[in-house]
Amino acid sequence: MLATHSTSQRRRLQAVLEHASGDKRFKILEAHMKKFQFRHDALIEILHKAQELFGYLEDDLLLFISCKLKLPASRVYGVATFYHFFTLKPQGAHTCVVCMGTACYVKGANKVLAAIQEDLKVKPGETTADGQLSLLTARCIGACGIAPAVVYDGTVTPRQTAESALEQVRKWVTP
Amino acid sequence: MAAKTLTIDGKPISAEEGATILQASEEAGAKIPTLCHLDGVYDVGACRLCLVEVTGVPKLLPACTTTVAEGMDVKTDSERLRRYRRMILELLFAERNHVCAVCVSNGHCELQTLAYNHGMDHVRYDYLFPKWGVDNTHPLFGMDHNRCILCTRCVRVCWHIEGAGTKNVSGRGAQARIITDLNIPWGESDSCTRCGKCVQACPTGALSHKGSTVGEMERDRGKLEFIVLAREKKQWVTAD
Amino acid sequence: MGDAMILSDLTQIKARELAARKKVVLRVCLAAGCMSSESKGVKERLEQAVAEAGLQEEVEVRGVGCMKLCCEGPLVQADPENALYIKVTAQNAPSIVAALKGGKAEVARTDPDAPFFKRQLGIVLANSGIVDPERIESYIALDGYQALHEVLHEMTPKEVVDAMVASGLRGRGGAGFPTGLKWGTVAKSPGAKKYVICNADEGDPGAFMDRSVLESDPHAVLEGMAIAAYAVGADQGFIYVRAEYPLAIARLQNAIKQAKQLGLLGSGVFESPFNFNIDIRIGAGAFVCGEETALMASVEGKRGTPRPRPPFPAESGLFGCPTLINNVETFANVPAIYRNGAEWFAGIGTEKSKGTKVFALAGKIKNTGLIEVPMGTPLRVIVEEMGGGAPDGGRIKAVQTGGPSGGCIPAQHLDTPVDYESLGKLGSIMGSGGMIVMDESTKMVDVARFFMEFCMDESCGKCIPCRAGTVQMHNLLEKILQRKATVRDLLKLEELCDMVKHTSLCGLGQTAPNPTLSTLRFFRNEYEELLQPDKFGPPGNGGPRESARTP
Amino acid sequence: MKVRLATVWFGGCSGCHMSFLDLDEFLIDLAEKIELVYSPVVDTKEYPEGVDVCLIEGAICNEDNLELLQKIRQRTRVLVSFGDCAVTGNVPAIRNQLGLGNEESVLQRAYIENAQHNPSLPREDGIVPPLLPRVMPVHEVVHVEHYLPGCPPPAERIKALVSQMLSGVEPKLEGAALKFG
Repeated sequence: MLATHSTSQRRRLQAVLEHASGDKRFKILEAHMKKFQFRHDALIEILHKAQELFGYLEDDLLLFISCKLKLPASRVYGVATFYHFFTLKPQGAHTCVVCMGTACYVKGANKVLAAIQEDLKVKPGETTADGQLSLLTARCIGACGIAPAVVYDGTVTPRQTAESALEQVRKWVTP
Repeated sequence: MAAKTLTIDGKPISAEEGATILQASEEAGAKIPTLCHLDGVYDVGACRLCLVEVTGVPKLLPACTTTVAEGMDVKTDSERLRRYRRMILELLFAERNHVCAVCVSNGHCELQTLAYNHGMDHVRYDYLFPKWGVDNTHPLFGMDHNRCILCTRCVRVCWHIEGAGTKNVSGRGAQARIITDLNIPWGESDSCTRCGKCVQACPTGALSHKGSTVGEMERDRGKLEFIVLAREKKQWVTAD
Repeated sequence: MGDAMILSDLTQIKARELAARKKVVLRVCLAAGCMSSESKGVKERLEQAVAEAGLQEEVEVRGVGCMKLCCEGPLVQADPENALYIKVTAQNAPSIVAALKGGKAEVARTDPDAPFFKRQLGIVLANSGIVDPERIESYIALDGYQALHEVLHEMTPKEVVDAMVASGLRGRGGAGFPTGLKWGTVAKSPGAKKYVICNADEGDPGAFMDRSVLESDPHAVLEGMAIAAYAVGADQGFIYVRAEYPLAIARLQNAIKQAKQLGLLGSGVFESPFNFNIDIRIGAGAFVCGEETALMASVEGKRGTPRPRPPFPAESGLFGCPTLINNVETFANVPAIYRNGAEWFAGIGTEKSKGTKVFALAGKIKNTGLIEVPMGTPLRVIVEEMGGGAPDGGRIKAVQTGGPSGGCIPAQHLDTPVDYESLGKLGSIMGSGGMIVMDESTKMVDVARFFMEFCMDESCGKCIPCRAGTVQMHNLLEKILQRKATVRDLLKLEELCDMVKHTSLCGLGQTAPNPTLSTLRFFRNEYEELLQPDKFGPPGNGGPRESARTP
Repeated sequence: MKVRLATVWFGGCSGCHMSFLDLDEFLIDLAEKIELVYSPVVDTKEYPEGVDVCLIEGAICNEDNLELLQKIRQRTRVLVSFGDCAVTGNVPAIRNQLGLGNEESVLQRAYIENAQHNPSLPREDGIVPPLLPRVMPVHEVVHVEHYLPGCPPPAERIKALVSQMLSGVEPKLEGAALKFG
């Protein structure tokens, strides 16, 4: 199993596996892989599960998946970075996703986004310095009937304005 | 295998069933420009330089992945095709930092040759001047992302011929780049067998032997063909 | 999994369900739009209010799917008097329940006979807002899965395909390829293993039809897929859903589980030799995966990059096997076609575009929400009559259809009937059904830039024209907007549009120039107004150099 | 009447002009057909009016380059981008990869970090022209009639293009004569 990994990587992998043996989340992840019989085509499903469990996909986690699914590490990395839903960096304690779909855009989503960016000094895809808030944008969350929509910690909130959005996100960050 | 008869640039020819227009054209003596195609590995139809016109088909078709059909009438060259091809080449030159004057492949570069053969005397689109790095960590080879055109030949030879799977593509769109393993420096990869097939496959100066300087990087494509023939057909014939 | 289901079981479930029906039904929208306005709390409070009033025997509070007028949510409908309450809050619940015994609720209402509702014709959305999407029995009570039974026992696969051809249904994903022809090709393709895939990767920004269908009536999609699988000889199905639609995913998972428990999916469906399983695959945020070859790569766990066609998926698709790919709305049409007959379906719509089309109406329009209208309905009826025109007395300037692959139809063409050919002639496309209304305040060059940025960000990077071309086109549009461009830049932009359209590998790149081309066609003046004189350009561009030049 | 020819040297190494001088005896034939009205090799201070052809070496790197180029365009019938720096930006444009605001860091590197004697920034208002934020090929600034790539373009290639222009045919180079680098 380890034959395709380098000496340095092998050492790293051993460290990951040792660490994994004491972390329940790796057990859950491996059980999930087993459910898919460790099939290569389940890679994206596995990455979803991994992100759900760990919050983001760090290198060691990707190495673990590559090893268990017996896929080249480059392939796992290539897939993880192709899809925007996967993140390789830790996220903030809270998330704010501004929908930038067409309906939201023509109804002023760009102003909402600009206000948050300006106020919190954070760009889309980044996390505030205090680690409290990750600002993200979505290509369309399908809530066009209630545009502009913003998702705060997973809750879709309708008809947002710069003011209402700032009121919400300011609660989360240390001023 | 059944033969198909077709016309390429007005010339009637016959080709084996299952052959691509690109293969058939070679026999007809028509030289279709390609960048992502490489003999010996599967085709991806990505560079779009080999697009040809087929009578009765409204869309342009990639010669490298379209198989011949009975009675097909193919045009491999036209004013429109030449214009599109030149534009594609211009887009490539504008996309990353292709500075021929200081490139290891100057004079032996497929991109450079295609450019002048298509009358590209300048690039009309604004150069983007992105900041791409150079990976010189490998003991034998160097990778300059500034000169990469993402043809994925290196990815395919590494996977298809060598079987190592060291190289792949990360990210997408204009941010896509060739990576080694888990996006680690090439020199730290041991899945890399140091076979150098990727270097032989590269059409530009993106992959090179260490120590080569401007214009010194010449490739021996015959080596790849030799391996493919030996592996797939068990024929040890040196390509000339 | 239970014992194999037979027809009498199905009729028994239906009978039980009808017998248990209470005199009054209070339907609460629990689709994603209204859920975001706390409709779940409304439902709970209504249940409580019904209990407090001691009306449990007479009144059922039912969570349902989309009731279409999303902008006025949360919506509650009271049957049989057909009162439609809007913007309902939990506090309104007792008043609504009290009104059931006579009197009037102190809650805003809307007219269920208004054109927005009356002009609709429900085939795909027939059950939406009526059935409880979380209970399979609710679907069966409305004759659900009867079409599947009939197809399995009374028709050969070939007859099923023939009926689909006769219905004239065309793919609702965008391009409008005849569905029967697609089914026939997959059916004829040799291969022991075949797949059916439901494309639920609704990626067009401004489109939410498929989300609503999945959240409101998931079993219609499952039944449609099963019928298709029987017709083409597949035993495995996949539904590829966007990760952005968690509620749709949850309802689909639930629906699949229920259908399996009743033996409507699995092996030996309805005691026939037909086996069919459906698995869900969750997308991960890549618009290009709506393209069928990219979608298949993604289902295979790879980077979602498209590959050249041919070979078409119908011949060599998922894992190299013949594969049928249709989108959600296409599959949702299927059960009704077999329940009511192909002729019935072919009698609706226009000569070349049969049936209905669901649109997500959004943007600068009074009534935003979901509509389903017969093909051929004029745009004007949709935006002015049903949509109520622009809000706050504004004037409609254009209607955008087809998302990043479509175009902007200017107000002077509002009398265009909505069908595949007519929209195509205007340089737009039917697309999946997003319809964004724009008013006079919308800047068309900015709209073109918005869509080009979208395509640039969503380009997979595999082929050069799309990867590098969208970047250059986006930069040129940006330059025009910044008033730094000259007529030479505009020509460059047009030339690039033409090249990218004709040389890109997949639909994303081939259609990426469409919003730019269509705004250039109808709103060219807005571009030209932003251009600067070309002071150092070639002769003839109006720069002052003319006079300075030697003869 | 003799053709009024100018050559100009912007951001480049002067290699293209060296290559021009490599025309050797052709220069003598040339002298009979042209009048060299402006060039680094002649002593004219002001770019004259009514120039027929101007060969432009180098990329547009600083405000002086930009100002003069615009003046050249106003006063010249036919512009030729002469060599890779003029055609592509070439080596001088490599600093563009550093992004906006690279002017300062480039000067720091050249005149402070790498200085062996008296490290100091060359700054003299009105004498040392400020660098542009972005180095541009000539055609990004003004319309150019003909392109003569090469680093430098070999003398033969220069001869071919100049001869074509002087004999009144539309200049056209083909194939390897258009090679960059």
